[in-house]
Amino acid sequence: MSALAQDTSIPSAKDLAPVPRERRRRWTYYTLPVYSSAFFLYLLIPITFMVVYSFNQSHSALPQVTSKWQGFTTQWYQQWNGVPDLTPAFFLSIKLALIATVISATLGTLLALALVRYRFRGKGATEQMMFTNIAAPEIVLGASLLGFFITLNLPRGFSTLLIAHVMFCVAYVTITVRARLSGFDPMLEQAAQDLGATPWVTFWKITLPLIFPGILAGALLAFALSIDDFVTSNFVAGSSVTFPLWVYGAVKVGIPPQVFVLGTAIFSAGLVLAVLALVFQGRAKKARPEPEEG
Amino acid sequence: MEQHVPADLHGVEPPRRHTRLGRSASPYLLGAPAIVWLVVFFVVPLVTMLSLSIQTCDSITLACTLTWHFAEFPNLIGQYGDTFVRSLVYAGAATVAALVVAFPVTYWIAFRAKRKNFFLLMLLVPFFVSFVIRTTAWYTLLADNGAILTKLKILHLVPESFHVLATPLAVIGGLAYNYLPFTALPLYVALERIDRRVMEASHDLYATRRVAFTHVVLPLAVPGIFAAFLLTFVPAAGDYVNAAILGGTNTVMIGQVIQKKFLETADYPAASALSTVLLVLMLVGIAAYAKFLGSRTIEEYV
Amino acid sequence: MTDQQRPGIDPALWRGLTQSRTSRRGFLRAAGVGAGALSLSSILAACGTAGVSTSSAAANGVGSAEWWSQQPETKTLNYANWPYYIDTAHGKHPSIEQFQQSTGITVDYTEPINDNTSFFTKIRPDLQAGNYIGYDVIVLTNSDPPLSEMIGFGWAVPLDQSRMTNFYKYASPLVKDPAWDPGNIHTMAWQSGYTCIGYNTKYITEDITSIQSLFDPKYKGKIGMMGISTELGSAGLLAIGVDPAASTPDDWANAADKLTQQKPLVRSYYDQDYIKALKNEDIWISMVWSGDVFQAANYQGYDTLKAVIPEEGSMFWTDNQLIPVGVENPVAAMEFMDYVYEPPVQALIEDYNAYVCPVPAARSIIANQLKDPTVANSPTVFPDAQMVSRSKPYYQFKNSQDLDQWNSTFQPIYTG
Amino acid sequence: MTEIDVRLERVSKFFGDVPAVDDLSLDIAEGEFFSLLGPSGCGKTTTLRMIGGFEDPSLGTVYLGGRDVTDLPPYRRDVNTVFQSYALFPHLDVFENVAFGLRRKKVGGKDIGQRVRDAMSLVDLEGFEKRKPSQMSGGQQQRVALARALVNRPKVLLLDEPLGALDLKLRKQMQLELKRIQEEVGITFIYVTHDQEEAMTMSDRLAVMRHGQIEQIGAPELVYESPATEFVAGFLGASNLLDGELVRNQSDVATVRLSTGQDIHFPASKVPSDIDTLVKVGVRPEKISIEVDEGEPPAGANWVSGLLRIATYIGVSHQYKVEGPGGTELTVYVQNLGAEEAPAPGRKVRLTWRPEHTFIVKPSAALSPEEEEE
Repeated sequence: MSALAQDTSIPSAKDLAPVPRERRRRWTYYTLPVYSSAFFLYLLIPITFMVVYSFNQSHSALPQVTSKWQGFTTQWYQQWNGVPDLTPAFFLSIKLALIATVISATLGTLLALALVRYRFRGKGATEQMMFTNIAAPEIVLGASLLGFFITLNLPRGFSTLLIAHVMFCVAYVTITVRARLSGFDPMLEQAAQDLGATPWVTFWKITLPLIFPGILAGALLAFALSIDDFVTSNFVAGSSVTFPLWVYGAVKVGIPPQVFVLGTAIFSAGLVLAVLALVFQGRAKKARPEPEEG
Repeated sequence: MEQHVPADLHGVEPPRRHTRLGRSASPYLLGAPAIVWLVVFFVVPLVTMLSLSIQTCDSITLACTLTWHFAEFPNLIGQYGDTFVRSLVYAGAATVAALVVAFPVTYWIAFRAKRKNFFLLMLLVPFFVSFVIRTTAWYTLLADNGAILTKLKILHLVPESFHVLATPLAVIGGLAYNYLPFTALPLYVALERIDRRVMEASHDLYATRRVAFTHVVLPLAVPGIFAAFLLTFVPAAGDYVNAAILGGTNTVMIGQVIQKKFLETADYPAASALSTVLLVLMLVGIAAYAKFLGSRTIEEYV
Repeated sequence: MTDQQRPGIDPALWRGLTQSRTSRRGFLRAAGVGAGALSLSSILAACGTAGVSTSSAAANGVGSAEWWSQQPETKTLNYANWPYYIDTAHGKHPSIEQFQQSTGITVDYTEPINDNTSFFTKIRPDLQAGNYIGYDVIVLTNSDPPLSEMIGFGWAVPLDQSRMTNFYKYASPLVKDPAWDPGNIHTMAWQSGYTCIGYNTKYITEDITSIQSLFDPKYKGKIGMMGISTELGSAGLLAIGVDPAASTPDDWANAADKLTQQKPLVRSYYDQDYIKALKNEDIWISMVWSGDVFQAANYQGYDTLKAVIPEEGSMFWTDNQLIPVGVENPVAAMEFMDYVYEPPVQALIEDYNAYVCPVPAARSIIANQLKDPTVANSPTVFPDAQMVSRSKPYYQFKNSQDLDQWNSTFQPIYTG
Repeated sequence: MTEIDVRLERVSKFFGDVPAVDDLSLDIAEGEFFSLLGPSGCGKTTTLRMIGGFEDPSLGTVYLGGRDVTDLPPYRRDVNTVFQSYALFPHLDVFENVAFGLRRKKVGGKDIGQRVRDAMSLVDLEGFEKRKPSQMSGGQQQRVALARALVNRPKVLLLDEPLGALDLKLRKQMQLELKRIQEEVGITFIYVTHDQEEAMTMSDRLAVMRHGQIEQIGAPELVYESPATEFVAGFLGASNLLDGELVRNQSDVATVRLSTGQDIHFPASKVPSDIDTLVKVGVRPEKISIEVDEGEPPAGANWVSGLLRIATYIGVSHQYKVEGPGGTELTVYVQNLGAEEAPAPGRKVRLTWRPEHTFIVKPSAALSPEEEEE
């Protein structure tokens, strides 16, 4: 009761002029943002180097990337396909990454659906297998797959690259899509079926549009993994040469500036796609119903 | 209203229903393509390769026979024990470095940043540039006469003979840099999950910010830290590209040995045995994770 | 490399660098298309097959004078070589065009060989069965096991010595009667190269004349060695004064000791990337493949780089043309293999690829008719008598134990 | 009205070995507003989902309009559902949500527009067609879900606790609205709820379920006034139950002797046919009058004595907790007429009620904690 008495003795807020208050912040408040900015800068160092030096002039008969700045030029962009074998390697990588992305996105999405929607025999084993797949050192993946292909007498080339790339992408896609699916209300599908939609129509009209951002994110990850892969490809490529393989070979003698041009192109395309996916995801999230209290 | 009492049906057995075929089969139908792909192109090759470690091969004809020859293991461990230890030390150092470097940033993104997705994307940005190019860029930047060291040498901040490349530091740094996204993402997931109300509750219960961090945030982030550790440490321990590009004489990692054994001298039993040891280490890590933190949570962090 | 030598972008030049002779040795082998392929398939193949020489040429009289006399003169030839190894202009190979015109033989020249072992793996099942592998001529290197395996298993057809007139007339002594194929019974060289010493004259002002310079403590941390067991082992043997071809396992052990002592001085054990380290000045002196330094110094402006063949000698490797068993067009094969020894033809080829030329007489044609003195005057393309005397052949492995022992002696040095 | 619209014949559903619905048979007439009422886990939602086709019965048959639909998937059944969480499609606007079923039936574009507008006006939401579900309040979303189901003119509408997420006031309003709409469209409604008041407000008939079985089925008044089991009595509002023994069961009056030896009388017609001698008698709290225990009890009425423990003033009424015979707690509601002085706690009181307000039930097993939660 004494507290109550005290309370009533305090003048009501109306009677007091508002006291302007600035939230006082200690210097430590800024350490994290500053540190994080520095971190992102650090993360971008080699990328910046790549982009900047794709505009570096070279006076050598055989232009190669060095850290010496010799002046600005767009020459390498004009002559982006001037290095024989690099261009085919680049397009091989693009083609490989696209096909591997489509396949692994499809397979991964289906598996994610199975894992989220159902309890079935072998589910735990499947999840363990996926985790092992993700964590396994790439050299073990590549080496064992090579042995396997040889055992089957499968000629190494595009098809074996594709098999390998799907193999290491599919678990990533599954996990990404599953994350999206686990926030998905299964009632929506039942509602669609209730309203006369067959499972097929339900999938296309309801499920797919709603989990699409997840699939997109998974596909993007798969694309990035595929186009960047060196170690596994190294084992199973046969006589095919992908972009990273070519670059790794060239790295040993010095790389032509066109590698940076093409690297910048892949980077920009990836960035644009990722930002689009982000925007898309943001919009989709807004369209999701807010959970009602009660 | 008239009462509709169902006819007396007791005494008649109700028809037994079968679950619609599509329903019970659907998880298998959905999962089958991916599962089959992984089993055929991941599990089977892995098991095949591991079996090679107990086979004996002729290095000219390359005929191998299963001899249950386990002697390879002690031999190799004797011969490459140092390399193994070095690999584990480098991978461990790189992982710890990556954790320490990434933790404040993921903490900041999870708790303070406004555009979370944007910064997450920034974490993934290095993925869009080929890992070989990234490593080469570092190589070029850190070369003995490269942009960075030359300036430091001119300023006499480092002695003339100072170099970064071909040292353990370069390899560890390269590993830490290249696997950073794998460290940061599980950390972020774990931190993101911490209920803000738990933090408020801890402050309500007189915890200072430091105490709230050490007694609430850190313990709750442990599964994420462990997942990050596993996802960084295991691939890093088997990596060979960083050591090959950035390393030198005394920085050889086990991945390089395996690669040479596989591709240069075609010593399959040895290469397989070394890979087996690597895999076993990884599985021990996963098992430890499952034991202490429950197997359910593993998938949530990858 | 004459008419295409524009500054900036010269496709041929780029090929020379990234797909060069050396790159095939280093990069593609490292790229895993090779040895791995060989072994696992053979595991299966060999599990069921005891004898490997059922299709041995000699056993069936293949390659005997009588056999040769029975072979028809077919009008096609399937030739398998390494990429970017023959003269190319406007999408054609002038030397081949000329051959087709003069003989009426249609040559299907392909470039499927990126690596000795992986290529060998591909053709091995057919060889074993005595089938036609699809090629009448293939090119394999003497320093890798497949060449000796081809010969050892009897899968290389003995050549018709009567159809080797150009060869005997023009071939360099370096490729005549070689250690890996005494009497040229089975092979004729395509091109050769050196594994020698390269260094940067900016930092090393003294003349390097001995392989001991690689072991000189004053270059500590600036020395590059090759992390490839045949190359590293041979260098070690040369350094202890042993001729690799005549070495014994005891010598290997001594060489390994020498190399192990050297290890603290070495910056890194490289494969092909030693050239980048040399160019970046991370290392001052290194084991090199002659062609790399030639190209860096002459085409890329690294003119302080220099390659030398030390007085102890340098390892000399050769790519060899040979006819596999099951051949369908042996006569055409012989004709073409010998045709490339005509000096004008060889001049065309040599001026394109600039390796070590097997035909000394091509030099004056390159200098006078093709007007390319850089190539003509290069000691690594046309070695002088002293260099010839310093060219050392590789050790020929006798059996699997031999190879195992070599590898287990030298590999730990760079993988430890 | 006598046409049977939905019939469940000896339907069971097992999840693993656990029966969620246990040998249940049920007929629902055309045009009826029928409720399935029970605590959570009683199997009411599973029953509904079997009618909708979302669950396959493990045993038994489901008929819709006389046709065996047990093996038909949901999209082939002429039944629509209003889901508890509404399950509105977040990526479609309101119009497309409502039109979804019509499009699946390939209704022509013009008709779709008209029918959607009609449905929207039925639920009072004209003009909201272009909104996204996330831009609407809970109540509006609920109406959209209703419109989306009704627009297809199904034979039967299934409603799975559709008002569960709404606040109390909106709920009351929607209850009346639902009843109005049901009368307007004349479609059979099957309504699942755990809220007995809601069920009684709207239903023509209701079934009280427990452990996957129907405890009692009938009109709300009947079930309330004459619950068949102790469970039903307890679930439908507060009730006072006293243990006793059925001693006399004559043609017009039955008698139960309480443990105190006191007799309770009631019309013999209220005695169920399959009852044993150990029974419970009960009376609803609002049927009891309470007075200070003085003088003779009134003749012809049932009464018990007790000790008044708690008296609570709750506005419209007074609520009393009385310790009755054998320590049983009895509840009494007395309408607040403002006339009398309320008895004070600690007094001995007498509770009186009329024999026809007495009911008799079989004792049931005690409620499990989950059931009590509701």
